[in-house]
Amino acid sequence: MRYLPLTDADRREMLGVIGAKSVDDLFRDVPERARRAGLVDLPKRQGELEVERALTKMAAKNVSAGSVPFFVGAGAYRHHVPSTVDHLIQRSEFLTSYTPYQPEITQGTLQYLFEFQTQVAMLTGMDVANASMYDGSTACGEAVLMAHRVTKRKKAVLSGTLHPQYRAVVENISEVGGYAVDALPPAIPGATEDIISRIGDDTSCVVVQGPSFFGELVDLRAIADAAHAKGALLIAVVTEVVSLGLVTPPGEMGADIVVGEGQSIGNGLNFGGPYVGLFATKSKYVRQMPGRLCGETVDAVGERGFVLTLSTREQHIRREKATSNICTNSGLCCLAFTIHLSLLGEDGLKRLARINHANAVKLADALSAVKGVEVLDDSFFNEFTIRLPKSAAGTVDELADKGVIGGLPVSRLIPGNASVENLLIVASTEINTDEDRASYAKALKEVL
Amino acid sequence: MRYLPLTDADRREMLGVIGAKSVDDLFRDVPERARRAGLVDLPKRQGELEVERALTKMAAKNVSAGSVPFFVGAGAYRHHVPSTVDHLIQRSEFLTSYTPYQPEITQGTLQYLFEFQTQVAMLTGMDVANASMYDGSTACGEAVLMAHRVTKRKKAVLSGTLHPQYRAVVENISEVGGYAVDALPPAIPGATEDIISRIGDDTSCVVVQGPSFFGELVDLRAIADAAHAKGALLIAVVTEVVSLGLVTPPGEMGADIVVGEGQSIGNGLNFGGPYVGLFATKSKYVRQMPGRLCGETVDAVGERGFVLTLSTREQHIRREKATSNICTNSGLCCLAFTIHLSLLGEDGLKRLARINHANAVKLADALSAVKGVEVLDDSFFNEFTIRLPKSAAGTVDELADKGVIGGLPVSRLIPGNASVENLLIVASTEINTDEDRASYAKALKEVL
Amino acid sequence: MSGMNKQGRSTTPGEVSAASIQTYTGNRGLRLEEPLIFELDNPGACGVDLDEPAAFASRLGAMERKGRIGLPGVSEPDVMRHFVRLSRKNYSIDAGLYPLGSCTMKHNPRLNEKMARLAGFGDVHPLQPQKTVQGALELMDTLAHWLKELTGMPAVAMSPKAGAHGELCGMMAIRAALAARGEAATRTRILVPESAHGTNPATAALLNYKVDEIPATAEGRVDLAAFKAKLGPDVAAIMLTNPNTCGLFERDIIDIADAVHAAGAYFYCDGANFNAIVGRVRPGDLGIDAMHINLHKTFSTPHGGGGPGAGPVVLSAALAPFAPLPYVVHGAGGFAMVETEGEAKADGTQPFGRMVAFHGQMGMFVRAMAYMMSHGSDGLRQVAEDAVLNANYVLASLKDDLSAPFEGPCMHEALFDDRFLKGTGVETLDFAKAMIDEGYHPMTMYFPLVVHGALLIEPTETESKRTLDQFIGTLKHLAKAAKGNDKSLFTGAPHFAPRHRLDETLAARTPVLRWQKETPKQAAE
Amino acid sequence: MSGMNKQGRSTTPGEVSAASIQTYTGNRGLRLEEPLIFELDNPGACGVDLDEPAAFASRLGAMERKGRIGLPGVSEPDVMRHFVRLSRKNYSIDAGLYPLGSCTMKHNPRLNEKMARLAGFGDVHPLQPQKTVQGALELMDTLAHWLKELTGMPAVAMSPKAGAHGELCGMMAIRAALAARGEAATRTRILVPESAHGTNPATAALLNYKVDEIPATAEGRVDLAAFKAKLGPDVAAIMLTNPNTCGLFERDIIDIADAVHAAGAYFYCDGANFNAIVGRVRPGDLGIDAMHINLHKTFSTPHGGGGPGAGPVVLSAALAPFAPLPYVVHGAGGFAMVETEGEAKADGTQPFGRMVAFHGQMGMFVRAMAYMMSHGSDGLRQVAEDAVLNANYVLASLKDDLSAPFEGPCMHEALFDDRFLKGTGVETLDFAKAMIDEGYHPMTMYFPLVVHGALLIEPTETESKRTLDQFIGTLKHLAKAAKGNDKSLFTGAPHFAPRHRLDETLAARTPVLRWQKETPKQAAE
Ligand SMILES: Cc1ncc(COP(=O)(O)O)c(C=O)c1O
Ligand SMILES: Cc1ncc(COP(=O)(O)O)c(C=O)c1O
Repeated sequence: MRYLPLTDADRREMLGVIGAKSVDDLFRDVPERARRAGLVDLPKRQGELEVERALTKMAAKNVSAGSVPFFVGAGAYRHHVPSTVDHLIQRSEFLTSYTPYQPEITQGTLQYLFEFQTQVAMLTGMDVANASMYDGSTACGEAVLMAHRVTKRKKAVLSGTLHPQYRAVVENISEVGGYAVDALPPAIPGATEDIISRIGDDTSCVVVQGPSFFGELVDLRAIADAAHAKGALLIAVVTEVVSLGLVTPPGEMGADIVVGEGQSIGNGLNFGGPYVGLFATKSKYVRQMPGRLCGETVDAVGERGFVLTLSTREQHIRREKATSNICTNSGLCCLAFTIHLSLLGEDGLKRLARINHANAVKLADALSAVKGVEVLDDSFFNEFTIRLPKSAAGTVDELADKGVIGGLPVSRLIPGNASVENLLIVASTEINTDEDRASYAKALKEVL
Repeated sequence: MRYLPLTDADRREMLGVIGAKSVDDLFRDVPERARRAGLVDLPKRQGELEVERALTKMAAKNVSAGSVPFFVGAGAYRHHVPSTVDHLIQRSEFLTSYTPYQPEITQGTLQYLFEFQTQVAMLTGMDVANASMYDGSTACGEAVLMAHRVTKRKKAVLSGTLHPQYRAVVENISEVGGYAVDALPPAIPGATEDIISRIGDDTSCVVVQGPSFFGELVDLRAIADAAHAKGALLIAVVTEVVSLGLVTPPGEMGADIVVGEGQSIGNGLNFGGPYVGLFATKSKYVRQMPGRLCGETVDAVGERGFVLTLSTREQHIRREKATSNICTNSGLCCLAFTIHLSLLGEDGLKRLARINHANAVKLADALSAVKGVEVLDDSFFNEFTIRLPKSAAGTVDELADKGVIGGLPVSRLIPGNASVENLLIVASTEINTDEDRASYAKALKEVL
Repeated sequence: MSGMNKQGRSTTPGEVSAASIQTYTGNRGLRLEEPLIFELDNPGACGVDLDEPAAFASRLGAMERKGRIGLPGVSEPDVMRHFVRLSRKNYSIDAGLYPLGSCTMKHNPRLNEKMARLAGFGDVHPLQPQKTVQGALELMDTLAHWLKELTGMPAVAMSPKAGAHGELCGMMAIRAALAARGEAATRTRILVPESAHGTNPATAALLNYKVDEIPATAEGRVDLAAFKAKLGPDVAAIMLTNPNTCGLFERDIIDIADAVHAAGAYFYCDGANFNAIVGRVRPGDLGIDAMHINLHKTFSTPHGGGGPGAGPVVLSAALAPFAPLPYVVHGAGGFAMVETEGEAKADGTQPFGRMVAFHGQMGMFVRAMAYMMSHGSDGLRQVAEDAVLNANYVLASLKDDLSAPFEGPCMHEALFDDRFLKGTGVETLDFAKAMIDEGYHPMTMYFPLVVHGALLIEPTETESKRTLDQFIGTLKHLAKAAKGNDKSLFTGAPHFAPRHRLDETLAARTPVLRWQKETPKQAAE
Repeated sequence: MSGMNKQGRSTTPGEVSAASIQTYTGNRGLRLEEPLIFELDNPGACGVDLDEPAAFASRLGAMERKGRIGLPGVSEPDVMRHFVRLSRKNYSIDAGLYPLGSCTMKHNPRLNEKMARLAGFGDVHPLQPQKTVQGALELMDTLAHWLKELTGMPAVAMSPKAGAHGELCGMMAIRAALAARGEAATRTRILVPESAHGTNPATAALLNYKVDEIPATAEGRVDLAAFKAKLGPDVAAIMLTNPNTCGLFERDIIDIADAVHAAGAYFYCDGANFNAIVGRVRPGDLGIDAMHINLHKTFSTPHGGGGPGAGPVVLSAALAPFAPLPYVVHGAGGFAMVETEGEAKADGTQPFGRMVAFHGQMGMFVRAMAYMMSHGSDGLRQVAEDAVLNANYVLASLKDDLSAPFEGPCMHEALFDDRFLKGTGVETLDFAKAMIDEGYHPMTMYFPLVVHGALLIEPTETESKRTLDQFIGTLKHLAKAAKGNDKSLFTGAPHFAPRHRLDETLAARTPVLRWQKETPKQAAE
């Protein structure tokens, strides 16, 4: 087998050194009745050509986003990732190294993590950020737990702006932890959500997403003030991190913790993962943060270097007293994020964000020109919600048959709610052309 | 522009240091009337996304070999190249380094060239090989010139087994150099070529290809003896290097110089280039060889290392007295070759060659079962010639319309020769499945 | 024994003087220094070309960001060089042996990378219509089938994002099963061996469980009697690693399982070490109820400097109904993803909830699938055998030079302790850092906690005998040097790495966790 | 000036003692030794999985290979590690400045690599039916159009495989044109400046021409008077590099062209240095008849450790009809490749023959096309301007520290000579090797031959001012050290590279050009 360097001759020789008769001998601690003599019932080894052929065939059964006019967002966005990014993250030294436990020979990883933390802090307008969580939704769950630790309270108030699957993740972790969740109904654009009245003296945190699940921009200032007045923290959620190139960052609006999904920068859609969870907060809360942190220091001869630090928050040191059980995180996705954002820089990110916004405005114009279609969002970044004259799920299905992937029917994530039945969330990033939008409008007209 | 690091501020500051008013100032040595004020008439800069879109569209207009049952060979072969190869050759340190003129910081390149030379020598059964030529055809031209230098004669005899475009290259370089070429007619399988009678006292070399352009295996022994008897060299040409895993190498049959196309190992089809020319010979002729050579040595503390050597054969030292004008060669393609062959190793190469041969035999069986089709080659490796009941060019065209790329009509390379009009050269490598062969036989039956 | 024909000549004066040479740039040949990306800022430079959109009516309302973000402007060539230089400061499996115990640092085939990048896998959105992602669902379903076959378990939850997340998932399933029996409130204790990985107790704590440590025997295994004594009606589960973190197979595992079940509790197995037994032992045959599988260990998805991973959890029949959303089903009309409670109900399951947005680590699934298909049932069994053989070879070869706390045979990793360094003045850490100079990544140190100064070596099956022989020779050499009171190799090691030993105390005492344009400290310098 | 916050602390004893430490493995931290692939042979190991074909009747006749080839058996992980380790011994543009004069080592965008790997370009056969490769032909045609526009020339031969091959092609076209006039036999002399690259005289010699050297002026340019004196009815052509290899624009180039043409000869221009003028000066406006363009220089296709490149040749109207086979035409039915003399005749051309099998370096064409489209007309002009600006900045900054033989402004490269080292005991080569320790690839040395101890620096336009400033600072530092009689930096340099200075004399005296299983020498050891 091509990945296995030992030959039969090697195996014999090594068994001799060990003093074992056979490999079976080495498995003698396995209870007899659990030792399997034969092979499991699966196909046998295959060469590269055969594996490639089979998987390529499977992949071809999917409609890839790049092959059609494509308008789905809702927490994962198709952006153009420069070729430099994918080249660099495949370098052996990045791809095949472990968590940087030996800093002398992992300065490469450590330095990019330090850069990542800085970039995330800058984007969110916060003091510090960690070296990543699994994704936005789990980061959100961790943020709620952290708020409970900081405030020593046990109840989270979740805005209806929050992505329904993020809400589900928070509810799940809260339930097993014995924490309360007060979740508001979906914040369908148009109506204003009164979240402030839900904040009480037992509220540990308020969780608000902006741009909202429905695409709307959300001003956090009043909510932050109200939360702080009650001794609660404001957790801001950002699922489209490119928006931070154009939209006021949560840190400037009083957020105490900002969590986000970083996939949009540097990472592909990948059918949902791996993505990269962003987690930023204020300096004063840093010792309550989950996840790895990389810090600056010097070496024995005074040269600047980087190390993992404040590990006493982490499971490998603190075990059941750790701030989280996270171990493996999203290292390589951070790297992709950091490289892409380095390429963009200040000017590039801002321009990219403006292009996204311009494209979404053009899409809103194109779709609202279709009879029966209404754009609900007053303000938005690159995504918004439209009301259709009929079921959104059915419409998306019909659009797919016409070769247009038209967005997310809200009912897919919020089932059994009549008020969202006809709502469709659509996104337009820099990848969409005028032609794409025209195809969409045309197809939509046809199916309505 | 993303590839240009200077900003306008940088430019101003640098002009100040230089003491120039403007960049125009730096171009003042250009004759006035040749200075262009405006831009040339071409499109302006574009982002990655736009370039990628345009080129992807262009690429999509081609039928890629992997997307259809594919049977063309004739000097370029579609083999499966392991993913490791393409990953490794893209490593910055290989891809973006220059010719190893500073051996202390290019040992990576030098060592693989040394390994490449060894592999080529082993495959061909020769003493030494150089660090590559552009491709097989130019290597063939260089071999003829080298034979002239060695023998101090001026006439090459070219067998009809030789690829017609190789012949054209030899004829071209011979003509301008003032050398004679005696080229035999196409060696269509079935008839025996009498090349020995063409060897005279003025013959510098005999050039024979095996497997021949038509796929036939060629026993060189008698030709070698005859050539040597007249003081001429035997140049053997191999266009399908995988054949050397299964077929007696030219070095064991008396060849003095072996040239070949190395594309089959490690390198893709690339519509004809870049490929990698192999060049091997006997030790005694090494100082007459063209191209770079890498040799073993030691460094100042006695550690083994590698350097470019015997450079006094080359243009940068010897100028008009050099053995060739070659400078840039096929470095990275050598690397691909060396990696792929390292993966294959002794067992892998031999098995790959057997698979190729088996597939070609199966194809011959499948096609000869089609009425009116005759396989001409008595012996072959992975390629052979069939005679059709009608024009091969027209047949290939019709097959293409049915989604089968069926081979090379000999008339494309040897036009205006009635005896080859109906001949088609077909190849089958490890990439072809039984299904591919069945599709071919079926389509062929339909169009004949 | 460098393998090169070093001719034993003594070093020239040129080399000896090298240490005294200070370069102007701080570089040393191919060892290149590199500032932070922020320090490369050249305003106006940019690594992308994007056209400013034509004028349009903004829909941002009052929410437009004002002022600078602070991101540096750097051209593409400079960004490329920055990260290439950083990469060159890293060790990697591709460069050499990386024998981190418990981490299974095996070869990462590039075929897997290529497959994960097929547009049909890499460029599909988790929420596009299911009929447009039938191949993706098929891949998930196929991978699930392989995992179930290999473990002998009836179900698998695919969405967990890593091992620890899988632990959380498995424990949540256990909690849900207990809740369904009405025992969630009464079963509040989790038994965890001392030798457990930190994620085990941390996971239990996240569920508000009380962690109760089980002691180990002198043989490095669970003390069966002590364990049984701890069982009771308030025990929710045991979390046991098998093979355990000492690299040993828990001989009594079936008895343990029986006892756990008899006590009405569940058996969570930490499957991080599945590599040792894949294809030879099926956890389902051991009585396990839940086990996560680190695809980034056993199934070779790359570690990527810390992640991403994937931690699918196989589940027993008792726990299967409680598996979280989403999951894939295969019906007449093709594959479908069950994403909501309503759909689950119709499907007859009772998911405990959702671990994560979307469906899990698809990119890792593709890689793992390519890896599994490449090996096949025969190759995977060979994986376990060679992994165990390699570890035992290291153990047998070094047990007289280092000190081994437990008897062999071991499974996939060989555990040593620091008794052999006693009295030498060389610390475990010094020993490890000297390995860096020799061109190796050190083994896992100070874990598991059950032995003093642990040195846990996991070679994996993708290392050749030749590599192991050089490694063994090196460790013998270092052990001999340490015992011979030659501290020169250890004091101040590593001598040849991009950095000398780093001041971790300083880092923790005054944390500098991000770059700042001008910190007072920097300004003062 | 390492850019890092080195705090000026003195090195610890640990570091000072490093030089005396000999590692067991021969490795030094991340500097890893690696044997030859043949020395890794482990018979039975294999890096591919291929199934033995089912039994079949061989058609090999008596031609089956017997015996071992001698190739080593190595698993995939070991092959991967072997080449990764080798790579790490190389310098590269991606790691740092690579200022090799005449080589135009600029940034190689990975977009180009990606585009060249699209199946529609990378996986098409040169001889599949033309109707199935319309996109490939379109790409060649589009690239040809760009090259013609940029050079102001009416035709281009695309097939040459590199610069030297392009020279051959251009000179063959000239010879064909002369032959068409009946002057091939009488025009036997080629004028080549002393400063020419070695390929120029070597090319002329391949065509059996007599090479006649034109002297240079004290200003580093062609001596116009001497040149005119050499013209005569036996002159076939001049081969002139412009900008020339001293990095200077040939001011009299139009006069030269006029004189050449008046003498009935042709003007071949070596276009290796086109990067200096692309978008600003069109060779067609200078009276040039043929010029090769190194796509691997000006248009950024990667050098790949020595190749592959591509050397298309633009041709004047006088030479265009003689361009070699094949070439692309665009008719009503789409694109077509003219491959045979018959087709060419029908097309009204008289190709001189064929340079190569198939159609040239398609892989390089795609990369160059992506590069050109990315820059556009505006970006390409900026390329020339920034390349020239960077070179002049280096020249101006260093002319008082090193010694410059000629007055500026220079074009894309700055030429220095070794007068500044006179009397220091430091040789040009020592100086260059000390640069390696500082983290730089040295500049081109000892070329061009017209100045003594030439140091030819071509920074290219993809280097930032920051990089140049550090480079300039380093050279000033080294020059000062040399002049200050501090030889420690130079003697025995490089000190920090993977190898010390290599014995080239030994290599040439007793050539060892391949590995042998057992050479008598090795056996004796
Ligand atoms: C024994 C053990 N359990 C659990 C884990 C946690 O897995 P992950 O890092 O994937 O979260 C690890 C990882 O190091 C481990 O070694
Ligand atoms: C001035 C000059 N002419 C010609 C060449 C030859 O080009 P190539 O190496 O592409 O054959 C070179 C390459 O180094 C060169 O610098």
